[in-house]
Amino acid sequence: MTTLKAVAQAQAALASRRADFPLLVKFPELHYLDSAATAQKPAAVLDAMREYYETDYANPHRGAYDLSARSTERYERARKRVAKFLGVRDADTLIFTRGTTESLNLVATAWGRAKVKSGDEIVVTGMEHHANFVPWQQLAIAQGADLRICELTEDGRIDLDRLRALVTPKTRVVAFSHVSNALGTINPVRDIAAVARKVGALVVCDGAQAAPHLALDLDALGVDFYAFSGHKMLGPMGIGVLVGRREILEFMPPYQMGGDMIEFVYDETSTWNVLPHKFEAGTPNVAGAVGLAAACDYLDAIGMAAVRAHEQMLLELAHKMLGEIPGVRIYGPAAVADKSGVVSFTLEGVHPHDLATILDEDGVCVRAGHHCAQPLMRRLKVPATARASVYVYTTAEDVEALGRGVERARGMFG
Amino acid sequence: MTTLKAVAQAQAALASRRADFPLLVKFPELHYLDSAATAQKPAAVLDAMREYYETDYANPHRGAYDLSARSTERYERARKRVAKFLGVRDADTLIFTRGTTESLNLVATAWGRAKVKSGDEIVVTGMEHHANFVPWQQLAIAQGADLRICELTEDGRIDLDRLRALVTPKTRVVAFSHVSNALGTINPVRDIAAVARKVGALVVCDGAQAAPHLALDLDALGVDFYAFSGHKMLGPMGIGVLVGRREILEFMPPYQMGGDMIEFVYDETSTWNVLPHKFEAGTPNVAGAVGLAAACDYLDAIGMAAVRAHEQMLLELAHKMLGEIPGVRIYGPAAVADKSGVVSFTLEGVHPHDLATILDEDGVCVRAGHHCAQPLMRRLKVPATARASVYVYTTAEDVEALGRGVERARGMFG
Amino acid sequence: MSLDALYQEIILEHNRKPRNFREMPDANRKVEGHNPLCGDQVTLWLRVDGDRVVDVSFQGLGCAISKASASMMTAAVKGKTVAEAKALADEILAMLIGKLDVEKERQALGSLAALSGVSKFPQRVKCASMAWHALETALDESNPEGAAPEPAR
Amino acid sequence: MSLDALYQEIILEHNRKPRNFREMPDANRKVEGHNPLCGDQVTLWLRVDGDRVVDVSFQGLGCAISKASASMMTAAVKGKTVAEAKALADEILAMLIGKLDVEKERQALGSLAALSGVSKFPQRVKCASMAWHALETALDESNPEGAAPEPAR
Ligand SMILES: Cc1ncc(COP(=O)(O)O)c(C=O)c1O
Ligand SMILES: Cc1ncc(COP(=O)(O)O)c(C=O)c1O
Ligand code: FES
Ligand code: FES
Repeated sequence: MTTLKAVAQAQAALASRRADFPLLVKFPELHYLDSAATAQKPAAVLDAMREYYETDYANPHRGAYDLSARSTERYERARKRVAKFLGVRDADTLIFTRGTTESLNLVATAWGRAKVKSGDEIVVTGMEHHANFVPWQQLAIAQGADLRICELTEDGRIDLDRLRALVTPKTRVVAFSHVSNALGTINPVRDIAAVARKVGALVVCDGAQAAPHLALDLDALGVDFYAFSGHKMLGPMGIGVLVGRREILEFMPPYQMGGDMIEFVYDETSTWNVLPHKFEAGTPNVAGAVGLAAACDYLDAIGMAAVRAHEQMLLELAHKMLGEIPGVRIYGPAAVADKSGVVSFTLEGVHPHDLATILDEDGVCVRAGHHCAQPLMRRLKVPATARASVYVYTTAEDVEALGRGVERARGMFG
Repeated sequence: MTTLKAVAQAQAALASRRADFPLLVKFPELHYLDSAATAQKPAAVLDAMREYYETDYANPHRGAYDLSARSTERYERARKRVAKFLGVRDADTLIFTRGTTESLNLVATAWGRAKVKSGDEIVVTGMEHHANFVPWQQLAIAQGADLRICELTEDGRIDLDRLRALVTPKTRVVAFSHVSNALGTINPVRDIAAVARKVGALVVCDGAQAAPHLALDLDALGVDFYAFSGHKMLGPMGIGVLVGRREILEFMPPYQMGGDMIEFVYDETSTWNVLPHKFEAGTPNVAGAVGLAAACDYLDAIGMAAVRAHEQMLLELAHKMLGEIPGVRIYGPAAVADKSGVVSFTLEGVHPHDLATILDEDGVCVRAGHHCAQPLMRRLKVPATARASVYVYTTAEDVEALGRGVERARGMFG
Repeated sequence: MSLDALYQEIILEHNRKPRNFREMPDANRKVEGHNPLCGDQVTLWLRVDGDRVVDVSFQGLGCAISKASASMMTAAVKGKTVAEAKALADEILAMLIGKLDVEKERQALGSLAALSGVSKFPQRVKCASMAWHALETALDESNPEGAAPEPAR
Repeated sequence: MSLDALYQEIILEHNRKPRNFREMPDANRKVEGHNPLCGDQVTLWLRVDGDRVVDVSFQGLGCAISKASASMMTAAVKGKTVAEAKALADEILAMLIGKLDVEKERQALGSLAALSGVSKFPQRVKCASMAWHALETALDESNPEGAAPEPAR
């Protein structure tokens, strides 16, 4: 009884939650299953940005007037709000960037160019998104370092034994994703960090697919850098985060140079501002930060445990439905408990792009392709997969529509 | 009669225009004179972004479904719209960035690290914003090049004779602003570009203070790179532009690496996507681009000639009012026709920050400080100035309130 | 837009049984085409004798649209003169982006008209055009890419 | 917030005629303070004899708030013991960010209470605190910055 009641309550909550998302309300027949690419926005996030633009808008930090002070206050309040969401106590180590890609490029450039030398080793994994692969690959090429790629287990996990063998005293960086965007695998961050820390390597974690879905306690995670994007967690486009360890951020040279990040600019040299400003050159995206803070409010109101439970239920359903269709192969861990948010699959005899086009006719939005993870695709020995991904607004009906669509495609191509 | 009628019409247009700006409507007693730092937003810009989020929102480029195709189409339409506003025919040479600061860092890093060698010379001017100064200074330090600073005339212009003497066959870059944010000086872009071009130097123009105020015909301007920010021209925060010459962009290495900017990612090496994608790593800020396109619509509906005429009228008034107050000194060109948007001044015996605080009590928002131009302040031999800056929504009453406030400050400190 | 217009039976049939899907050891032109949107690739072989395309073949991994388009292309082009093949490529590439009056040309297009449904699916245009772009490259004498890397034989 | 609370007559007066506004050749402590928000700077000289601050002076370019605050600080601190001066700096810095019950301490604060208006102008707090932070640095024996670069003479 109590479980049934809980399920009924969760369903009612979900129905009312969908009403918070204007795009989903506008297109009730849409089955949006591409949240790993980007999440739809609740009205609360759009409202928060608008309210900021209409009430407190000015360039922060620079003005000597009240409106500008208010704008500064909105920006720093947003920083504290996001830091709290992540479990980061020292909010000044939270740097607002444009997104995960910029966050990771910042580390690979500002830290990497200063600290990685010829003969050093950089370790990444075979499941990385290009944003956490190409910057390290190019850093290795530029510095004459050796890029080492940790291979995966059959079911798409980081092979910890291989990682231990790969990491040596010459390893300067270990860069890996918290959750794989192409497989959904949740990686054991603490274990990986421990392996890296043993040899004194920098621990860089791409949290693009984790921050939106998992309750985080970053201060306890044992990583040196953590990166993610606002737009994948109900926030607006154009804002992201890099959290770094204070000692490292303070030693590092800055990344971009310009207003706000300097202390003094002499003709021949310059000195840098304190954290977080040192890494935030130019006019910051206050509206984006305000929107991201509103997204944190929205997620915390649901509760990250409830977010996870809801997604697990949907993944279970998706695994079950797709698993019953002949010719479907699901990539990544078999147990839903080891995954977050994503089901990556192929249907024999049907190219994933054809599948996506056919699904689209029924309003089922999935992504088909290499998911910005070409190194992984080579390892999986497929040119592409179809990927369905879920979030707080996804319903069982969305997943069922996916199942029906895959069946239909099988019929068409059979 | 006709002139009077024209004036009356312009005043009516201005009154109705102010109604387009929600923040100005909400605070009718505010005299916002800090548009050079950032511009207030018309509802049309905020509406456009919201409409995009509520109707066509998805990750562009990647999806195989209609919603994603619509998002891509919105993004590329915005690119074409902004290109048209600027007089850029080849829209794929228009790269969306986070803002002027990122645009200039992109050039100084991706182009600069590849092309500037030890012993080369980099020429900037004594009036640059830190965003167009520090990246070049740090590039010079990193590459062992020589940073040469072109000194200014007494009235705050680039001294073309000195520039000609400074630019040598060793000069690889000449970087300068189209309009000075601290003085308002409009620089002779074509003349400067000609000097640079003669020795084969790269011509980099910081248009942050020009794009919002002047009708541009970029293809005819003779520069290799042109940078500006959306937020200073009625657009949202978090979006900016870099326009580059195609031949140069195609040769240059990319700046940031990640999704969308690659063609193939092999384990050891990668190849790059075509323009503009090569320089747009990661999920783009589509909403920002849509907002910026809406800002272009708004400005074109007024007409950039009318924008300029309106601002000239306000600058005339400001020069006149401030010029009559004993102890006021105005920096930069004396003739308003040689300036755009900005009046930078000091009041003897009153520190600019005190002045700004006093003005703020009357709702007059001006910026006080070094305006992110410390090298210029040293050359002007002042630690700071007060700066009032105007835009399409600024009224004569705003400027009059400034005059009254400065008089009041003089009284208080007299 | 109707899916049936895109996945017409003839397209599905060419996808199932692509024509001329083989390497060609005695080709004198060989070109790689690829679709940057998805990473799929096609290899195209031609044997051009004088001004005539005497043999065409292809291989590659790709979607149904790309495979059917390549297959139909090889069937249509074999035996044509270089000039005729170029003209056909122009026509089909125009058709794929909706710039051809398909009704007027239906007679001339024959079964190739089935590819016209692609024009309503902008995300899939590159799939269908990939093989035709490769053909254009292969027929362009001035293009060094057109020459087979190993001389025929 | 009322401007009059910020620019009280005593502040304007100290700004016009700052006390102890001079170099001090025989100082044994010299510290540079600066306000990163505006780039303004203050130089502070101290002569400490045993545990007593026997002379204090300052120079620098800054706003009225910063100048008056420095001037009032020098007047207040001269003759105090190091411990007393440190305690005063703590108190004033708390007051500037609104963390002091000014009414309760008005007697003890004397004319320094005039600086409390700053707490209502967050953008100007750094102006008023600059000199006091410099004083703290100068009084901190463990801080090498505190030592005058040229030995007293
Ligand atoms: C001339 C000039 N260049 C560069 C910038 C930097 O622009 P942003 O802060 O938007 O990157 C500004 C404005 O702050 C400016 O006025
Ligand atoms: C794991 C992972 N890393 C990095 C990124 C890049 O994020 P963004 O495109 O927002 O910069 C993504 C998403 O695209 C991702 O899923
Ligand atoms: S999806 Fe790759 S060619 Fe069609
Ligand atoms: S404004 Fe610089 S110290 Fe007050």
